[in-house]
Amino acid sequence: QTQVQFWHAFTGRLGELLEKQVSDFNASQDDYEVVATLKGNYSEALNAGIAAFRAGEQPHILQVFEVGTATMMAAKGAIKPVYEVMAEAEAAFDPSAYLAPVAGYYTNTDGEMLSLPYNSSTPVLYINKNALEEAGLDPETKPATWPEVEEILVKLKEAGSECPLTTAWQSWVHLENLSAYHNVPFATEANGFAGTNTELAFNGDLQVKHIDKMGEWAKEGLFSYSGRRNEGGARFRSGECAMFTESSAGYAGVKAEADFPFTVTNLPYWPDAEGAPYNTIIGGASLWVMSGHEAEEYAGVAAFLNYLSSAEVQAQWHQDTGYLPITTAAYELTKEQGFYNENPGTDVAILQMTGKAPTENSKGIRLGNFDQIRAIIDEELEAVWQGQKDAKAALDEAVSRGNELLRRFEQSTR
Amino acid sequence: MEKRVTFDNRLLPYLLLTPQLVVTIVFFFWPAAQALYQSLLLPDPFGLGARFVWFSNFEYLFNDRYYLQSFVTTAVFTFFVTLVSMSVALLFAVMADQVIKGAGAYKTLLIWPYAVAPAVAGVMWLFMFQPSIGVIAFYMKAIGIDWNPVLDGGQAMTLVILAAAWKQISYNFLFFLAGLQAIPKSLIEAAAIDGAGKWHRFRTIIFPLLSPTTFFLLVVNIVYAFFETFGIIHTMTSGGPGQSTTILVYKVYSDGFVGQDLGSSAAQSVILMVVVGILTVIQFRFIERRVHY
Amino acid sequence: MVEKQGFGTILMHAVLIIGIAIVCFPIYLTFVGSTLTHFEIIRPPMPLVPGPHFIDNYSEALTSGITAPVGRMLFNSFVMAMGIAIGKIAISILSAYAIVYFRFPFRMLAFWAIFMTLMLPVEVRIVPTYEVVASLGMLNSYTGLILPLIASATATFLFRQFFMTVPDELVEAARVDGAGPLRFFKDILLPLSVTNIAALFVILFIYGWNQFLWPLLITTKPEMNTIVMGLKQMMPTADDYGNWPVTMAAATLAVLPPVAVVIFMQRLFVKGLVETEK
Amino acid sequence: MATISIRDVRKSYGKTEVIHGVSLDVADGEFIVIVGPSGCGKSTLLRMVAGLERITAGTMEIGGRVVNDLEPRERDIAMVFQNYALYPHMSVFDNMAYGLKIAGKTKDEIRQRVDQAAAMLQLEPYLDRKPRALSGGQRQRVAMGRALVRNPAVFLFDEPLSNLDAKLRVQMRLEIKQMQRSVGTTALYVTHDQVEAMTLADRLVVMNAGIAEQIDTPMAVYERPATRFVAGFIGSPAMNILKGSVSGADFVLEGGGKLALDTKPEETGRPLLFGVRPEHLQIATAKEATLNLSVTAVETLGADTLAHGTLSGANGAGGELIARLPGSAKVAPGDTLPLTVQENMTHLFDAETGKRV
Amino acid sequence: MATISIRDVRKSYGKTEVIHGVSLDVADGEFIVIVGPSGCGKSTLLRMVAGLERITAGTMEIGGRVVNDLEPRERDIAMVFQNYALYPHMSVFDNMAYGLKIAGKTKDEIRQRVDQAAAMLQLEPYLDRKPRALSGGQRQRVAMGRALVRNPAVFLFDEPLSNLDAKLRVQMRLEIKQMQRSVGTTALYVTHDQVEAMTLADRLVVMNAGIAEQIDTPMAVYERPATRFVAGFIGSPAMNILKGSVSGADFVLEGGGKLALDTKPEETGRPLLFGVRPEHLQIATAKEATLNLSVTAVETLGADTLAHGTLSGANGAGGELIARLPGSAKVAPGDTLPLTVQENMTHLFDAETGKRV
Ligand SMILES: Nc1ncnc2c1ncn2[C@@H]1O[C@H](COP(=O)(O)OP(=O)(O)OP(=O)(O)O)[C@@H](O)[C@H]1O
Ligand SMILES: Nc1ncnc2c1ncn2[C@@H]1O[C@H](COP(=O)(O)OP(=O)(O)OP(=O)(O)O)[C@@H](O)[C@H]1O
Ligand SMILES: O=P(O)(O)OC[C@H](O)CO
Ligand SMILES: [Mg+2]
Ligand SMILES: [Mg+2]
Repeated sequence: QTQVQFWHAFTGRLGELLEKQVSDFNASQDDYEVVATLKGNYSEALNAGIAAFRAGEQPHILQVFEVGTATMMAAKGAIKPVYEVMAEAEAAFDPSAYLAPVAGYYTNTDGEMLSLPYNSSTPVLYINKNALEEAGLDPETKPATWPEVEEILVKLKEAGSECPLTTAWQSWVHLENLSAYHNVPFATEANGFAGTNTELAFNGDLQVKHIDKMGEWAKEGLFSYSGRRNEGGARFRSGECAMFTESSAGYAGVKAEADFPFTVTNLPYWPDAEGAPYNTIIGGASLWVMSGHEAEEYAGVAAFLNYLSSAEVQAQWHQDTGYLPITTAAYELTKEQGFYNENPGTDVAILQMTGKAPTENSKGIRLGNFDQIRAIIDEELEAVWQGQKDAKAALDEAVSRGNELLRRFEQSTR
Repeated sequence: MEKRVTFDNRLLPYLLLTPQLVVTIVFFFWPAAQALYQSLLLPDPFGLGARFVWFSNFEYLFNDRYYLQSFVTTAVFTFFVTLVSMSVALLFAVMADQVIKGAGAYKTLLIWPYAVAPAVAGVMWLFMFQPSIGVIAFYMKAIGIDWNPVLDGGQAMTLVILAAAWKQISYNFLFFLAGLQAIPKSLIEAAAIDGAGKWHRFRTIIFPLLSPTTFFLLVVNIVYAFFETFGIIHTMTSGGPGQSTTILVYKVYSDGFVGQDLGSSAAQSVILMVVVGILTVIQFRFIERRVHY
Repeated sequence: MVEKQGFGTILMHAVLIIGIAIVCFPIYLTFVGSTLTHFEIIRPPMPLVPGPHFIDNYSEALTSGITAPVGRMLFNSFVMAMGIAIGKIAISILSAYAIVYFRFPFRMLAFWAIFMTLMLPVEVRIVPTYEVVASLGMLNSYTGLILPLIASATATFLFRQFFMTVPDELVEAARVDGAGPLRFFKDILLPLSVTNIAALFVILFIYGWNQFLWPLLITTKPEMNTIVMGLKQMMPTADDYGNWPVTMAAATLAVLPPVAVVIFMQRLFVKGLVETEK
Repeated sequence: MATISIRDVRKSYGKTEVIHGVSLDVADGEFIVIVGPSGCGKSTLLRMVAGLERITAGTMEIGGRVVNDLEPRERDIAMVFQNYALYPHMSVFDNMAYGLKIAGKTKDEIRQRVDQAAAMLQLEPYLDRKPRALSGGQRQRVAMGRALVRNPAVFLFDEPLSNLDAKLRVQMRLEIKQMQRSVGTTALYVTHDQVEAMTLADRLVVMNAGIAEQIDTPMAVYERPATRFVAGFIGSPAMNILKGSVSGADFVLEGGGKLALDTKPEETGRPLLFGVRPEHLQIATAKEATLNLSVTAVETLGADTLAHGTLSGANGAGGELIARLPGSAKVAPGDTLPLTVQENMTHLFDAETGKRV
Repeated sequence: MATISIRDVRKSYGKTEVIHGVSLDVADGEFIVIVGPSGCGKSTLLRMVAGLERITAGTMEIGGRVVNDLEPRERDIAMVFQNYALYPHMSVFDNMAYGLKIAGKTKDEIRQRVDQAAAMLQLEPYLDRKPRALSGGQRQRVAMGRALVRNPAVFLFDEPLSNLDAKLRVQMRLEIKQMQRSVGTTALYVTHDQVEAMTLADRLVVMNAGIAEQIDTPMAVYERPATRFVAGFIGSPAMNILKGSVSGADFVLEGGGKLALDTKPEETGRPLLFGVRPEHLQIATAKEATLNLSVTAVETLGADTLAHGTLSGANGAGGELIARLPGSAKVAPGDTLPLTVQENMTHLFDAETGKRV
């Protein structure tokens, strides 16, 4: 039996679901055995993969979060593009079976898929219906735009809410997706797709306006900051926060823990922006195949990746976790199974993703040292929420600090 | 200080030293040399290629005011962790030294935090102080305290300092207690006869005589605050809000481990090594001097 | 001493009891958490007295592990902690002996080579160390888990300090009695170091037990996972939600062995500390 | 300025009583030496005076004031410890000044008093040193100085010289006595060295197992020991003690020999102990001799010679004796030494109670 | 069974020479005591014999064999240390047996030898105890026992009694002597206590600053000290030394007084030192008196009385003197004491070189 090493970053319940997929695959055939190993959180797992590669001990498959995409792409000798793996294994592989905006993120300019999307998500808006009701609003209200949101927030506040709005992943939702959603660049060179000589551009008018507005809300107590990751989830699920911008993958948690009825709806947009809303972009992680292994092992990899992409597996995963179904087939299957009817709001994410054809600005973001850049953005945004800096100054500073990191990355990969 | 009496043997000392030297060379000097070398490179993460850039990694760091700021943050953090954990431990030790009944039970209970892994300690503290789920945070807000460490840098710093200090209290307590018990009773009696009351005796006799222990703990605590707290910071604040809790080691970790900027991370390691080297020398100096006490 | 007593003693007990209550609160809270339901924990405020779900949560913690059974992880942690404690004590006591009791060429060089490592923890040289371990083929092995964490001089330093306080006359007496260096070491020095060894053992055991980053990096086989790794795996990341009562039960379990070691060796431990200090 | 009055003072540790009721009145300015074997309770008694141990029963007065419940600092005493208990982290000056600083004296006064004491103890060159840089004798003097500067009502000394070598001990002994004389402070001094006891004391308290066996001037204790214990403890080499009983004007030894007695006690026949100090045995002509010593060992000390032996011959048998002979007497093991007992230098004790008869 | 021969042995630490060429021949079975003030090199000399210090120059023979380069264990010696150096973790039995175990003796032989030594030293009840549960005297005996069981050619003692109290010291002194006599082993014994030196030694080596000033029997050293240093060091209280010069049959003191001399050295006019021991001054009638002592302090020891004072009156001035008077002489500070010097008990030393004249 050929062994395939699969290093991942899924702990807790997600880890258990992943283990289940692996053992199902192992049980489904006799040629290959996939060994899944947890390597810590996203960052730790990526680092473990890199360190292992340097030592010649790399796994076959490595789960890398979207932030590490540019790093992986730049490492030409370290990875084996998925399309190649599939081709060599002569596996049935049809890139067009994947949802375009999902696959697009992990596809090179020639349209070749480099890594396999695995757990992909996109931000949506969660609303506590009880909270709306208590504020004297129609619990079924689904605000589409930020001005509409603002009106609701004011009402919530008046009704005594301590936390009318909070968010998870602030940079991802309120800058990266904001930019894509309104078709403005987050960075030059097609958000980094076109080359490493990219520069950050998220200090444009739209972004400044949005952050400025949020800063204002923070000051007025309409927006309450919870933390850099998804700390807000606990606050929303416990009923403290009324509205919550968060990844679609948060659905499972909300569903499990919230003891109130809730709505999932599209991420709001600014109506005065031309053409808005466009599509949002994805987060989550994809599976990268690493170079330096035997052909036979790659065959196993291909078989496993194919298994993961199969409609049944994907549909189940999508329904269990709130991550997007990565293939059209899985989406159709879920629809067929009546899941969306039983769980209203679960298709919001996918519809929002696929609503319009992706533009240069909404395909995704591909930056080196992106994790650190996000840390810088987090720092600067925190200054805005605290009222220490105005939005323009903070974003300008973030851009210039981030650009230095981009230059370092550019030099190191040259 | 040197031993007056020694053995004469040519081969034996080398044999005795070999295991440690081998381990040290293989697992310390070799990696450290690589780190040193890497600090002069701008490598890509996968080691597929690297450019030799001389000292530009260092230049980059010292031009980064956020890096310089994190020296200050580290100093503040270290100072308070050391101060809090040592003074609380000293207070407990002084009291445990005086009460005869129950001293054993107190000692046994105070040891617990020492056994908790830093990574777990961070989570425990989040459960108390995280604004969203923390029990204590809940009651603090209930009595009207504006508790928001996710945005308030000062509060965040306070929180990580408390958590980091907490873990070290047990260790300090044990050493202080041992140190107190080693002070000759007759000195304290002499001071009592000289007319000194309790507080006076503590201030002018006990505390100065405890100074070797205190200094030892000072070094240990500084090193602890420097290096072993990043697990706590990582789980609790990730260095934020802003950079208000980004200490040097966390930065090494996040740049190298999270950001894959190996050149900068290596350069930071080298700078840390220098700082630590200085600390080591100071400690040796002091210990050598006081052994004759 | 003749001193006005009464209130002072009560006050001291009061301060100690309150102090200990505060210090132990996080651990108590963890224990309380391990006896509640998930919903009691996540909806603030969490109750502050233990609930009735002790058995459910602990049996779940013991039987369900994500990648490896808790028993297996406890065993690995134990091997690693013991390996680090024993290995480090063994190599350090030998090298400290060489440095203190012999004069030989390059002695100072060896001395400084060893003491350079005094304070630089693995974390800041972790990637190069990983490469070394990998190139020696030690990934996924107990050797790989243990050896790099032994490369530090703290124990050597402590032994050196202790040996300096051993009276010269003992060596002389032993030499006159006809003992060579090895016999002196075995018959005299080693037995005299017992309390120091105990103290170091406790410190190093806990150090080894609590390691996270290093085992995470160098083990890929689930059967090599340690308990702290297991514990971290139970904690939710990303947008997941966790099973807190079970996680807290596991956390409580993970703290027990080191606490047992400390309490069991407490007497020797404290004595060892005092003697080294002087 | 201070008298001390100790009335039936007792001390128990847990259930064990270690001081069984000691009473003692000390006059102002008197130098009392407490002497006794190890473990007899000397330190305990002293520490009760100092306030370092609680008094279990009885009363203790210093300067007419009951001090049973007073803290050490309220008793106006100063103490010199056996191991000096110098503060290792303070200079000699600071060690001496410590008590004064606490008492809130002015800088000038402190400096003046310390300087004066330092001059008296010849410590001026060392005032800036730490104790560890001093020799044993110097440390001893610092400990003394620390007590001295305080100008207390009572000095307490707990074996202050026992850590010094013989030579220094002789010298310090004199210095202590002179110092106490010159300042005129009441002093309690504990020792187990009898030379110190003899030379220093105005009065001696000989303790044994928690009881004061005799309280008197050194010469009185030497000349008329109240008990057999005191007789054996004071004097070196120790008093020779022979078992027997009185018969007329003679003391009949257990072995059968006879010794003439100076006084004739009535208690004929009762078992008694006959005591004579080695220095009160003198070489005599064979005719005059009342004792014959079969010499078994000889120690020549230069100034004196000690002859160890057993009683032998016609007029005595059955006892071990030591005779101290002046100069380098020509005796060798195996010799028989004819001895007489100096007049009025014999002692009789009850064999059971040990009391002087 | 072993003679020791030390020939012009020197020792330097770095550049400082601390032993400046000592020569000494020890006969088989002889008990040699090395005495001298602290730091004079006693221990160093002993440790060179033991093989614990390298010999810088000269040769050292034990039993006719040059041992300069032999390890301690090859020298067939046993040593008793000042602080005993007992192995704290071993029982008394194991402490004593350790050397034998290393030598590979059988269990039976070890047990037998240890039991024998323990019996001799009355240590049987303590064989299972650890050293910390023993009193000072008992520890001392264990240290002795450890040396004894080995049955070595030479015993080395480095101040073995200095940590004991006075009483125990007297007792152990005798025991050591008896033990050495009975086993007949050559012994080197270091002390700075002169009573020990006098009573134990067959021959005495008086050291000063790295030089052996005199090597002779104790009485010879006492009676005819070779140097002024030896004169002052041996004897307690120390010999009185007065400065002056010879003039005819008299010794003229610096202060102007005159003393009669026993012998008449030629060196008229040269600055000399006149020495007389306190015990050789006797109370005389005012007429006979050759000295008058203005008494400044008196110490009564019971058996003797020490009178401290200065020379005064018609026939003497300018010197401090101590006189040791037998019994409890009735003198008080302020008295003038008429004294004579015992015949043949005066010493003269060269003022510059200190050598006996
Ligand atoms: N804290 C204590 N607990 C119990 N017993 C004690 C304590 N302190 C002293 N003793 C006992 O009291 C007795 C008297 O002790 P003390 O120290 O007064 O003797 P000492 O005459 O000073 O002896 P030494 O000459 O050895 O100093 C001893 O038998 C001792 O064991
Ligand atoms: N290791 C050493 N290095 C340098 N000098 C030393 C060393 N050991 C001893 N000395 C010096 O050698 C001299 C003789 O020392 P030694 O120990 O022999 O004296 P001692 O006569 O035994 O004195 P004491 O009676 O104090 O034991 C002293 O001046 C001492 O300072
Ligand atoms: O929480 P997830 O897995 O949906 O991922 C969120 C984004 O990746 C944050 O960058
Ligand atoms: Mg005492
Ligand atoms: Mg010596």
